[in-house]
Amino acid sequence: MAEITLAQALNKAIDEAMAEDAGVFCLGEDVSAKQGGGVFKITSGLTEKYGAHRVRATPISETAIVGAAVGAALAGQRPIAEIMLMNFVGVCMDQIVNHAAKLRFMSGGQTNVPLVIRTTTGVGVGFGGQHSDMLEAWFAHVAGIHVVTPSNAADARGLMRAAIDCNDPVIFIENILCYGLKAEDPGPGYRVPLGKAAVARVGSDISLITYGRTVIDALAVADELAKEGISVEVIDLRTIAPYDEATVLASVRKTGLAITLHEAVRPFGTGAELAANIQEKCWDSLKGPVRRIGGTFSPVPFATVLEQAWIPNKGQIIGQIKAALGKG
Amino acid sequence: MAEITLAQALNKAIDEAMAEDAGVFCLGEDVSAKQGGGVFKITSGLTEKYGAHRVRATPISETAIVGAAVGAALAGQRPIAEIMLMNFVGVCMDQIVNHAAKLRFMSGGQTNVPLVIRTTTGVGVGFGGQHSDMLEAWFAHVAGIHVVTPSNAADARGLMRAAIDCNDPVIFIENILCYGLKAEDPGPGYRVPLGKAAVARVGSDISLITYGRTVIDALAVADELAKEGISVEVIDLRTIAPYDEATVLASVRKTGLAITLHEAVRPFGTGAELAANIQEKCWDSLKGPVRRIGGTFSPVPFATVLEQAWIPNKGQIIGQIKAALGKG
Amino acid sequence: MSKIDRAKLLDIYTRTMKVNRTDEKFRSLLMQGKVAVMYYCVRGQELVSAAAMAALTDDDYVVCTYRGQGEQTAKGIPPELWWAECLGKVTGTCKGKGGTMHITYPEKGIMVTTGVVGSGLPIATGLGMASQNNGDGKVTLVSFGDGAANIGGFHEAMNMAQLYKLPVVFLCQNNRYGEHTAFADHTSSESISSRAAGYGMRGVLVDGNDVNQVYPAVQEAVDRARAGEGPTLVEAMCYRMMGHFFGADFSYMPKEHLAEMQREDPLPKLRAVMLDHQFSEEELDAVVADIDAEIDAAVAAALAAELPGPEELAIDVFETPLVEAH
Amino acid sequence: MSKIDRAKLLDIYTRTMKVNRTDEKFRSLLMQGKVAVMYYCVRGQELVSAAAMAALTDDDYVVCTYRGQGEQTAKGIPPELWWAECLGKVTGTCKGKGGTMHITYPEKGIMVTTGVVGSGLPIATGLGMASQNNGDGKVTLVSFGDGAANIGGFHEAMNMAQLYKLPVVFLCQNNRYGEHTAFADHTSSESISSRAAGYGMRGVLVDGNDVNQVYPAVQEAVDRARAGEGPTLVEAMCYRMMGHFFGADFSYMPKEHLAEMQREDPLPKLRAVMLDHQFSEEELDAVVADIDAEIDAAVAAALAAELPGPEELAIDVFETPLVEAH
Ligand SMILES: Cc1ncc(C[n+]2csc(CCOP(=O)(O)OP(=O)(O)O)c2C)c(N)n1
Ligand SMILES: Cc1ncc(C[n+]2csc(CCOP(=O)(O)OP(=O)(O)O)c2C)c(N)n1
Ligand SMILES: [Mg+2]
Ligand SMILES: [Mg+2]
Repeated sequence: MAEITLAQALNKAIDEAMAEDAGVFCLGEDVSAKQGGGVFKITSGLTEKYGAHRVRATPISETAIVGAAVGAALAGQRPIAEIMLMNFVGVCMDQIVNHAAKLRFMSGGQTNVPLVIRTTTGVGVGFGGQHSDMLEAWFAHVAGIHVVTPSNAADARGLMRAAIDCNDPVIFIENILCYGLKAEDPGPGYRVPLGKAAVARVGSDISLITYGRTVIDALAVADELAKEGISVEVIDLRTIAPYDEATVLASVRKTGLAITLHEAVRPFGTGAELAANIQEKCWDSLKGPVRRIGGTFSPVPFATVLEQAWIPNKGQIIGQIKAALGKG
Repeated sequence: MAEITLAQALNKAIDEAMAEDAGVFCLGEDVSAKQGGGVFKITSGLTEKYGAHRVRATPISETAIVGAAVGAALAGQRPIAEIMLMNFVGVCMDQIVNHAAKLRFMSGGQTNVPLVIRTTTGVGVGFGGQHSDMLEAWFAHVAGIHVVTPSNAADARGLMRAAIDCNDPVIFIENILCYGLKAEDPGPGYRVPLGKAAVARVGSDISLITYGRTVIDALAVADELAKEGISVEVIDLRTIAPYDEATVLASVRKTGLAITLHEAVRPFGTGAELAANIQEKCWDSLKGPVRRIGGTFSPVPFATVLEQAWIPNKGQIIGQIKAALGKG
Repeated sequence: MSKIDRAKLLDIYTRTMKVNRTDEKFRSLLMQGKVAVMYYCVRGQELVSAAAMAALTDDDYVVCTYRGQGEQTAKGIPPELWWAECLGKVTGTCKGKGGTMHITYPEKGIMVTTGVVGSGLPIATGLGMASQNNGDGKVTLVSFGDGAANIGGFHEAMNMAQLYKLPVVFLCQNNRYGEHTAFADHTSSESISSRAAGYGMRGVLVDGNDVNQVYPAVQEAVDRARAGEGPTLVEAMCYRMMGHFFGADFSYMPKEHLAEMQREDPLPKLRAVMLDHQFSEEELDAVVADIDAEIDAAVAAALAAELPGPEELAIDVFETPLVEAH
Repeated sequence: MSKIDRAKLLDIYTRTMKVNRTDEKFRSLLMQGKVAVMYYCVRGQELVSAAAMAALTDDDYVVCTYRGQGEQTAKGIPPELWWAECLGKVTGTCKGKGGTMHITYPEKGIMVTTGVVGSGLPIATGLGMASQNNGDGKVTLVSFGDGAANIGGFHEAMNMAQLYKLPVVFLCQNNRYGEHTAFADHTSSESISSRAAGYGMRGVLVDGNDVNQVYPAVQEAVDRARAGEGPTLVEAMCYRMMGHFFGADFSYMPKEHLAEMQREDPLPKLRAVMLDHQFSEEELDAVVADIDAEIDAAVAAALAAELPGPEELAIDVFETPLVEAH
């Protein structure tokens, strides 16, 4: 099999789903051929194949984009709505949280919302305070919605197919810095089930639980520490919520130590839920407290030097691992 | 001193601040005299005293309400914006999170946003899925904004004054079910500093950390368990974020056990941050894992019987306390 | 004489009286303390809802609001399911989980009832998009208030619906109030329908108390939508004759204005039109008597029905029931 | 001959050329790889910004967007502070924490530069509300694009500003594109200014390449706002002659249209007006030479300036610096 980038993987997954199911369609700003297939080209080539109704370039109207996607989903279609950057969910949270996530429950199961909301974000691009936030914790705190993010191209392909298959709404978070990542193409029909984490690297001394772009850092750190004889198990959640508790707890019960890692700011982040749950459920296995690593508690700064200082880095990860192991 | 209700306490605090500072003004749906001073009457009597410009009844336009408040705050005024019910922040998160919370930082401190966003919510009123959520965890996860909620009338008066004084944006959460709570009126000028928790009841066996309406349940449970010889320390956070870590940690270090309690759904809620932080910082003092109690992980149901089953109740709190103490 | 044929008139009359009798019944139950739930009265707006629903087929989609009893009843939700839902019973449309503000019944096209002002318009746009995508010929009607016309979602939906020429009818029931705020205190323009021009959309303003204005306007909008000619904004002027919800303060509503509006009450006017069309008093009364009997039976059944069990909290959250909310 | 007096014309010319030379300089630095930051080119829109800023006093408020170089420069942010901010230096207006999308400089009334499309309009409404409350006589101008006119915040702000008759000027720079999407593909109406009627607001459509149209229109809107006559929506037709940001793909922009638009370039037109008004070629060139010298000095200073230190992350988050983010 050939290599594909994460961006191509997403495009292939969507293309395949559109070919198989006439109800799958894309909508969002700049997504159609006339605009070059999206600002990150994830929807490129689709208008040519499936026509303008199934790849709708929209006005800058996120409430209408998500709202329309909710409506179409209620009517049995499978919309894939794009919110160009994650911070812009700020203008359409109502449609996501009060509607997409709740309509199945509030209708007593008479309706459901098979909707994928794709969005991208990421610190390290120089976009500044209003274009870089990781807001997965907001959605994770809402019943009725799945939150998914791939850390590599193969998972991107498989998770996107699974998200489109899903009969519930899914927030699908992409990281701008990961679009170029390459992997062996898992090929047509490949699916990674929602709600299943991956043990990205097996280890025995400590569990490092993460997702998205920071999986790369985690694996690099694990490599580096292996040379010093420290064996780090890296868990890639893939689905942030509802997450794969069994895999996480099994890992921590095995290693006895855990660190959570994400790009989002640490306070009240997803690492808090992981840590809280782990300490409660693995109390007897734990050799020390669960530690958390996250972005600095400030808006994302513009200047590169500050932005780099803001992101959790490998040095911090190594420091926390060693401290946890009493090798600080 | 006379007794006042929590609703009256808020009204008095706002009235007093408006009398002292011509820059303080209210805006929101139905807030002026012509509409009866707000649907919960918190702003009643103010138009008569301070005129229509300072008590602006607005269209149903939450983005414009918060956006306008941000603009007025940038110009040096001290707006108090009302979002009628907390769920409606869904339509204006952008103004709160991308603007109010970030402008001080993004301007390098040249501007600031002394804004109070008042909102109310609460489970148990029969309002159903779109009118009852507690979303404080969303705001707590955002750098640059204070999140405050009173559990009694005296604190309501003091916290509201402090919120209006504050040079940063404050989300001020009221609970519909608490508006009628009465307390001794602390009187004019009373302030409860932001970021300071209250030890609502001193105890020695376990720390029960909560805020808002559930403080009442916590105190009731503590009373009840005292009769069985169990001494519960109740911490009322009052400011949910950034919270009074010192008071929380001191309590847990003393008791060696902690339970967090809130109405919001448990997964990824504020209890997660508390639990994660406590286990990390009080590891050596803890006799067992931090437990968390929260609302059921589903939208808030309509039928009273389900709504009551949804809310964390005293039985659950007692059950968790006893389990923590090994008296389950 | 009106342009509406007798059969359609009787249809509209029947639907109107179903809405009105349901409203009266609900208020009487609340007044007597037999039930205690949030209910948003529709007194004064019955005709608008009924005439609008009479312009749709059973399969057409409707999105409405907490004040949606009119659309829900007139579109044909079986009363026993509707009442059971309002009373929080497991036999209700939504098993008691939705309640008065979230009635849903796809079998009759009631796809969403939203409690968030203005949120229905973007969703309706999407239902229309689905119909345009799959060519099912359905029309979507979304009902909303005057107050809702000032929220961002209104604007976004109007522009998007017109841009794609979607089969959607935007029905603004201008009852002169958004909660406690009078129209002129929340809207800077003379009317809501005048905003249609800003989207290149057709806008129509009608007297919502006159069946000969409201039905033809909605029917034309529906026909055009179905023919692929795009959306229409229909504004029906009416009046909310009660407070915002049952039991709410309405001292802010000027008595004189209320009295003036009561003289425009759509019900006596509609009855006059019916009599003009040779329907007899007896015939018209018989329609109401049948409706009352049906409602009474439905209420009795709903009162007697079972409550939902706590297991319902874990069901319908996700497709797969939650085992444990970790 | 124009109705604008010579002094004002020279003022507008000077501001226009400041904007243009800053834009050229930025693109040349980016092209040469001397800096690598996001920059939203304003080529083709210089005159609109300059003429609009020339209608304001120093104290008046401005809210602009990521594509706000024109407003920022023309309102008078000192170039050395502006460049330092764009280059992420501690000597910048915002200590390098805001950057190109978030330039702020209250000393000259630049209150907010937002990166979220349409978010500036509600904020401007609030600045106007403050001025109305405290009677400071200031006018607020908010600049935004054609694409922004389709987001909900536009609608809410327009209605609210008109309802309260706030001293706000809404300036839509219709450069025919919202990112990659052409005007007709995102907006269902013929123009943005036609939407003003739906709010009972004054709406004005002008050729943004013609100083004799854009300046008088904005000045009149400012004067009316200051006189308490309420807000105006001014739509200035112009053209984004580059891609959305420097380096972005712009293959979707039809070449013929670009060529046609280039014939409408505001700069040669403005120069012709100046010559008509007896300004000499030498005089006009001298203005540009002075500007270039000032920009070169500012860029050199910015390039040489210090970077912000990591302690800045804890400062300006809250009023009280964070000790530790627990
Ligand atoms: C976004 C939002 N803001 C505020 C409310 C509170 N609220 C409920 S109904 C209502 C008034 C709506 O007025 P209108 O649209 O005219 O509808 P009507 O009630 O008159 O039918 C308000 C303000 C809400 N539900 N949603
Ligand atoms: C709410 C929101 N949605 C999407 C974007 C991404 N985006 C940035 S600029 C832009 C185009 C804006 O077009 P317009 O308003 O015409 O301004 P212009 O760039 O032409 O000056 C888009 C879609 C954004 N910043 N904010
Ligand atoms: Mg109304
Ligand atoms: Mg544009």
